[in-house]
Amino acid sequence: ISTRPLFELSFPGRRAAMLPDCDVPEQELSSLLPEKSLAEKTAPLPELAEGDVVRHFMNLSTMNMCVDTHFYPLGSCTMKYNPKRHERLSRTHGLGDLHPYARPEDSQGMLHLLYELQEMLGEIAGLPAVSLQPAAGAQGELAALHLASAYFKSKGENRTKVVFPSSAHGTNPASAALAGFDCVQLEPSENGLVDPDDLLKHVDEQTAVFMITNPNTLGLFEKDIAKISSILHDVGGLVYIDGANMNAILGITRPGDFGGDMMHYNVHKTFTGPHGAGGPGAGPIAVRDFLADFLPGPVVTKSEEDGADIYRLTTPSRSIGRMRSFFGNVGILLRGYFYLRTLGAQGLRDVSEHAVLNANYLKARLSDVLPVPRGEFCMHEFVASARQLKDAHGITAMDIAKRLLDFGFHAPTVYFPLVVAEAMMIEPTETESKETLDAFVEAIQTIVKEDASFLHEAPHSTIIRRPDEVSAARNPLLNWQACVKD
Amino acid sequence: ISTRPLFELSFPGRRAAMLPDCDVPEQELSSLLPEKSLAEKTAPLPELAEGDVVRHFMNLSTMNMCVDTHFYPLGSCTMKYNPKRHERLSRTHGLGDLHPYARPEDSQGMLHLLYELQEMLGEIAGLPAVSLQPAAGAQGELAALHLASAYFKSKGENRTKVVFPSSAHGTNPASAALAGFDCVQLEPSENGLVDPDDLLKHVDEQTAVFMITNPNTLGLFEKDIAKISSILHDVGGLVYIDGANMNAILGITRPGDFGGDMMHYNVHKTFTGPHGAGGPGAGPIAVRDFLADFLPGPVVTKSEEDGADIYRLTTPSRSIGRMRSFFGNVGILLRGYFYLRTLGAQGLRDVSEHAVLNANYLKARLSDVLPVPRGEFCMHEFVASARQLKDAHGITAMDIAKRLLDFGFHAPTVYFPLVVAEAMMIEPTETESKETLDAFVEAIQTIVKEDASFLHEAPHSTIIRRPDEVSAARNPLLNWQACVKD
Amino acid sequence: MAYLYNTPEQQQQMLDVIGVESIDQLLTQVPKELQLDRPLDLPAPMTELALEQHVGKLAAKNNVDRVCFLGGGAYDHYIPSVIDELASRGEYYTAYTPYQAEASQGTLQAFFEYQSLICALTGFDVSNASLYEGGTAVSEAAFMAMRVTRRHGKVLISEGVHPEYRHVLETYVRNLETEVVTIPTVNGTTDLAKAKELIDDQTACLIFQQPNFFGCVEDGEELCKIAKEHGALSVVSFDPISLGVMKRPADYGADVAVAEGQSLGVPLQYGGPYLGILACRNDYVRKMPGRLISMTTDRNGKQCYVLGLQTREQHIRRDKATSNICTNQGLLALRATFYLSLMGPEGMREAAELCCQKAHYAADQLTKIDGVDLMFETPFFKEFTLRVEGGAEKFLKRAAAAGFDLGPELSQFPQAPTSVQDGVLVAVTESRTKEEIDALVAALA
Amino acid sequence: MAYLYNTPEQQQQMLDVIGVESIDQLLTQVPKELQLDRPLDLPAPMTELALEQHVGKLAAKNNVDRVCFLGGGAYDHYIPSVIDELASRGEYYTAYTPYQAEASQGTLQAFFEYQSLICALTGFDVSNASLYEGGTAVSEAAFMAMRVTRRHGKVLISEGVHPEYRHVLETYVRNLETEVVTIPTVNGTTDLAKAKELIDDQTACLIFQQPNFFGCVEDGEELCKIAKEHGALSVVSFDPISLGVMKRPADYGADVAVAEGQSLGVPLQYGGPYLGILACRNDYVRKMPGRLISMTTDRNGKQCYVLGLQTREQHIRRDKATSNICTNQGLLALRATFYLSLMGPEGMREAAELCCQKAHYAADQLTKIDGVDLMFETPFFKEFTLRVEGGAEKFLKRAAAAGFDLGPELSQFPQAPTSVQDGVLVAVTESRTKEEIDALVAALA
Repeated sequence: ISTRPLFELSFPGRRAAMLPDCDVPEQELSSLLPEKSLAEKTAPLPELAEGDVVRHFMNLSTMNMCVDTHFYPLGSCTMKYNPKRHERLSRTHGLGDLHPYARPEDSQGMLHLLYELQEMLGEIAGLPAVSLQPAAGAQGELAALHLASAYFKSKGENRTKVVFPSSAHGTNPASAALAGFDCVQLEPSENGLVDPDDLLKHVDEQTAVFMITNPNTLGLFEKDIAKISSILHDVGGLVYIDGANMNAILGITRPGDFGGDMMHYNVHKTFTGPHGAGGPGAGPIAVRDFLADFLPGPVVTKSEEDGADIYRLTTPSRSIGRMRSFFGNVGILLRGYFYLRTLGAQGLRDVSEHAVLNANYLKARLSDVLPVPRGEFCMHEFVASARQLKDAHGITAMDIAKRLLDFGFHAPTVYFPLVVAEAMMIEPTETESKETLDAFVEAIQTIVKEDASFLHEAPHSTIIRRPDEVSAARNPLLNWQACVKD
Repeated sequence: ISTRPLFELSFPGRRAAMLPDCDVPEQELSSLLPEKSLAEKTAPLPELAEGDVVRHFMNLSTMNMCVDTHFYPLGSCTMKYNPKRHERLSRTHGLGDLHPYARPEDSQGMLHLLYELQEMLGEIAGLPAVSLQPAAGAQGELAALHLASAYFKSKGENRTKVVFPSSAHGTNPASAALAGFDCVQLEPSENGLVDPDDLLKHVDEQTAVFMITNPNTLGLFEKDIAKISSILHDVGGLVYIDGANMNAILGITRPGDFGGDMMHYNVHKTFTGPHGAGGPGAGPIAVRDFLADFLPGPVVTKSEEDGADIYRLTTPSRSIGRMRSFFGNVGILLRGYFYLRTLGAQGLRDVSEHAVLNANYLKARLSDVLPVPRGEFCMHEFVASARQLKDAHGITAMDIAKRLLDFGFHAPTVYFPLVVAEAMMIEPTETESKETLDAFVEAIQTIVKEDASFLHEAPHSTIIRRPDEVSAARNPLLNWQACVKD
Repeated sequence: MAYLYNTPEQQQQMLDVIGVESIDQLLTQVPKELQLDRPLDLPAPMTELALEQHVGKLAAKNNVDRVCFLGGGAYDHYIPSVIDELASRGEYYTAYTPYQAEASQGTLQAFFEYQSLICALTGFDVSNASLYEGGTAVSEAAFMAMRVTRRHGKVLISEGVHPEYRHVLETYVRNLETEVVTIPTVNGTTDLAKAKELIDDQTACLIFQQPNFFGCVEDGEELCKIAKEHGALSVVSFDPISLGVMKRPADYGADVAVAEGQSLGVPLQYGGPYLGILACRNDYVRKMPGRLISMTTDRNGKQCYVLGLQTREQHIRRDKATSNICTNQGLLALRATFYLSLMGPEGMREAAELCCQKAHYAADQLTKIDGVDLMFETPFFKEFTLRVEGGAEKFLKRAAAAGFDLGPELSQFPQAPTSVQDGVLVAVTESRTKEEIDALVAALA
Repeated sequence: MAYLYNTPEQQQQMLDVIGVESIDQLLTQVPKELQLDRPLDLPAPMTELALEQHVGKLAAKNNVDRVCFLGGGAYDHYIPSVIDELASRGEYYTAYTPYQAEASQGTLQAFFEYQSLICALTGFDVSNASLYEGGTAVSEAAFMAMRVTRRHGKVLISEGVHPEYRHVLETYVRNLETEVVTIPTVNGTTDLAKAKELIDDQTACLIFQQPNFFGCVEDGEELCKIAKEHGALSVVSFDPISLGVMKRPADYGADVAVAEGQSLGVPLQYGGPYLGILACRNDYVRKMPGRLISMTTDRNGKQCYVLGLQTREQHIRRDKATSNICTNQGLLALRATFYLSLMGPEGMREAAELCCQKAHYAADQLTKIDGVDLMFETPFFKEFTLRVEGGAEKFLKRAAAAGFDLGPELSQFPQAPTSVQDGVLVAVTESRTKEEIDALVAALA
């Protein structure tokens, strides 16, 4: 398979896309646009035939592992099956081709759908007020932190701190900093859970928000979450639930019920967005009623007029403002809607139950070679440690990860969270069979018996092997033109 | 990648597709259908999850070479680029979902399009009367032979023989036999062309049709075709042009102009049908005016009524009848239409010119290692011979074909036509670049220097290597159930 | 220059290597006097954008927005989206006949699985890898029966078989000695007494359809028995969806089963490409038309798949081949493979039950309308024939005006019996809803 | 049980291995009192068929059948079919962030090529691998400029920038010290004198849009010069299609270029997901937000691609990261990659010329209508602002009734200057035909 760079396939004079002849009377371009704004020549894009483009990117595509072809237990990423029906449905005439500035009377179907999605997400969260606008989970966090700030300001309070556990996703502190807050990180605890006593020492009247992922990044449910929430509420702060791990608790427990005041969803994870080689996501947020007026907008509201339901775009009265242009990542929200309408309440609870079952099964079967330091059981994922293997045989988590590729499995997330040595964060999701999990266990059992030096050289069968990341960081080559110059 | 048989993935109780609940009052099935017609249990199809089906067939797909990913110079098959636009266009609402029994007034757009296609095919053939009905080239042949028979019967003649050269496609004799004719095969000639003098000896008043592919399967234009046609016409016979190689002569010369009375097209080859892992095809036939009344039907006719064009399905007056149910392989015909409307007259001629140029370039560059026994130049393809290599080094055409797979090229057609020893029939098509042809030449140059015993073992890098075809013929295992029993 | 690569500069380099001055010089292989001395008279070329606009306009002249109760051999069954996604993969779409097994294991295994699924569905031991469509499949089965029985004189076919399929058979045998004899129907099904009368020891096969063209359920067991008693093969043309609840052809004694496979995930697209299915008892495998895929092992003993029994085919056997077929309906066979894999036994059963229940509901409601009756008092599956007092034309027009398409009318088939020419077919698939059926009835009442 | 695999029997086997009796026992991790004691209150589940029927009904309530002259940052540009075919490949679609380079070379190389194409398009040395969309790209550029200049006090932004982008910037800085100062426009373009007045040595950047929100062409060179003179970065939000004929940002002196990339092969889909583009001079690479792909070599010296400079990102640097972004718009970046590859320089030039010619023709024709005028006498590219005597509402309604959508109206943007609140945008892409434009004019005349 050819992997020649796209630009090297270029040949002067080749063409793929052609445009129709101009059917209106043509004028000199220089009479229409200011001379100084006109380019002397067009940008030096590559010149390719249509067949070039197709063959090149078809071949490149085959150099990927993906959920459609491989088990992909990448922890924290919920790599579940992406229903194919979502693709056809989202292209439906009237949805996929609707302009964002279509007038409300011309988009009642879309608004109806988005309104229903708001309602469903509010119910699943136990937090009734929803804005679908944030483009991704991290933007949902940012929006919620701005919202918290606006809320406190409206009460005349000036709170400057955001607190989070050490196992938090990197987006939590990054979003807090971007929203202008000071970050306070808790120390890791013995059992991997937030220690309410320790938390008590770090919150005060300056604390705006405590951000927590639940189940947390170790795959453990924060059993003291009610107490934790009380601690925050007692000092007047708000609790933010990072919804990255919602796949564990759908219909089982709700952020609003265990004390959360705000949360975001990761629609491309929990609700099969899809992952798209890195995105796009969609990060709707759900908040308590008393925070609703501050939501970013517009949101969809419903009213009855002459017996008919009318849907409108509305900006909440004390909105923090827009987080992005247009309504939101509607294409991804649609997929979330399709998913929720396909599953219903029982189906959604089944998702989490099977996700938890699959994770615990894998955890149990792997426990002798890859023990999990914290937690008797896990929720939808677990963080195993290769520390014993490293100490005894020199086999690292990275070795196992790389070697798994040879066996036709994508690697788990490794070296995160940092609180576990030689961490391997494994999330099988509910859309894998026992047979697949068994095959994965067998592969790991085989691998850990292999020679460490052989494993250091892994992967052995992939198209490339262990790229030099150090030189890429020192001397990044970020475009083809630069590489040619070199 | 897993290649486990589909049935082995089955697990009792798994489900993919689900159907809605019944929304009409339900009755006992046994009250609706005769007891004895009801199955005791449903057919033992495998039970799979949707993700099973997707992952299985996604993985299987990657075990194919195809035009989208590889150079595929399979002679006689015209493996050209299949424009992606055809797929979207053929799904257009109103085309892809039109029922075959939609009333004419509800299908005027479709009939208009098909009428235009008839006209275009008639013009390209130089044979004005067209029926789009045949499902494939071979069915086109069969239809034309029935047509010839009906025509002769209408004149009170009883002609029993069909003549063809030894290089003919296997479909020619097979179709002739199926239509009830006796087959007469000419001996191979020295120069690979039909020898008019030899032909003269084999035709007489019993000869109904002479079938000829032009350019022929050696990629050579039958330069005496005018004379050949006269010979047939002199005895009152008809000339049938097998259109498999139309890609060589589009807009350059026309079957009707060089003496053909009837022909078929292979829309999935010449007009990018696509190939679809073996089909479907579409095999419209074009004939001279005096044969029009015998065409299989229905065909589309146009009339003007109240100033508007009205299109109708019409059965020709002395039609041989239907060749198949419904109108034809419309989905494939649509693609032919899109292709012709994209290219226009000049574009179509360019196709053939570039096909001829590419073939001759490849032929010239390979001539030292793989000489072409017949013809100084070729049309769109050529038949090289590995005989020298076999004699000198023991390297066969099959060895080279198999080894090419290791280099990322699909193999040419080998051992056809039989008139060339160690034949390699190479058709690059016009949709390949000089760079690709050069890379192919380099691969062959490398291969022929390799050790014969190494080549006998080729391919070396494919997922399987030289299957046992003998045992497959002796003891065919044609379904999974049978294999399990064994 | 759509889809071409080589620029004028490259063309010159290539001509230099070939040793000619121009492409025209290469084309002197075609005698000057035979060369076309003008451009082809074709419409001007269009860009992708222009073509999409043009095709959009043509498509808009077809009316497909009515609710579809059309049947007669092609049905608006639901097509799961997975099928489109998988079938459009370039690796299936732009590959060809798997001559090089090493480069085509994906296609080969998928077709092997198609054969296995069709065997599971029909109860037979062998299925080929597809034929053109349902009509020619009937003819191919007749020819196969002639080869098996070595009886070339006579083929019996029920009037209940799709009139176009019967028409195709007539075309196929028109230059042969074979006589096609039609068994009449009575009250919508094959007249068994007549069948017994017409069959003889020169008959190669007895062909019937289940459920038949009028929607009625035949007595398959009895028809197969009649054939067997005379040494003829029984050939049934079945509706694949019906096998979700009905007996499999092999289980009621058929020797050969053929079908139009359009129901199995193939879009309507005005009649084709569809899928011809052919399955039969193992005894006939070497007499079968069409491609067959066989499991075997490679030189390392690895299980793999390969084109099997090619010596039956035209490219080897030429005029002695079992058929003249070269291309098959690969892409459609793949779609059926995906469809059956997704449906499984439960999905097939549910779909069949829904069709059957909804069809009966629709028939019950429609026949409550004054002057509208079932033409036959015979059990039916998903399709039935209505007789409308005063003729169907106005009835159908009223339905169309209200947004519903019924049909086809039997009068459009010259091969249909004259006694039923005023009938109208109505097909009801699982895609139809009670709401739609009620609205249809309301519009016609 | 949609999408699930494990049957009750398998579940039991798994529970046995785990050593618990039930899934409920596993769920005791969640304190009993926090568990939901009722089913979620959600609509009943739907099968694929039912869902398709349901969604079809909703979609039919949206009117998209009018000819689209809507603009304002999202445009009905033509999307070549190759893009859908390639982007829907499961290998791109269902993979994630390429953390394991060995298993993700396809994605990595494609994103590297995206970066290279954006560099070629804009003239810059560096492009990241995408941001959320055009609006947040402006904010990210402003933050980047603050990091580069170490000036956090003030950001200048032209009133000609999309009002929603300006709104987003206001939201992003609302808790920070940063002051966002708007430079007014005059006759449709940024008031250069005011710009000079407002800029100072505390200004991190000067942000403008080219062509701007009103469709007008700005004096980019001059604006960049003003920024440079005060040590501020010049940030331009450009229209990618316009670069088919207009100067590239780097070529007229911009320091950072951002864009909404929807024009590059992304469907309208009611506003997102779209594509945020960000490119800049090499000097700023380590201050850049978003993912970057770098070419490197593997242990065998083979050229390959890998995530680069991850130490800037949130998962490593946490609160010190250059941004909080985690997902990018991978699939949309792929679409833009395919689009630019297909278009090439000639395609981009032709598309830009067609837009420009057709927009001017439409403007010429529309302004022949009594009471309809161009709001600004300033050169424009593919979009222009109309002022309609007596207000736009009736005008737009008439257009809609005749089958045409124009807009948006400027009055729907609270951030738009009050002097232009009665304006209406009209966008004309290469997809529009003379026939459509003439019909629009005829309907409004």
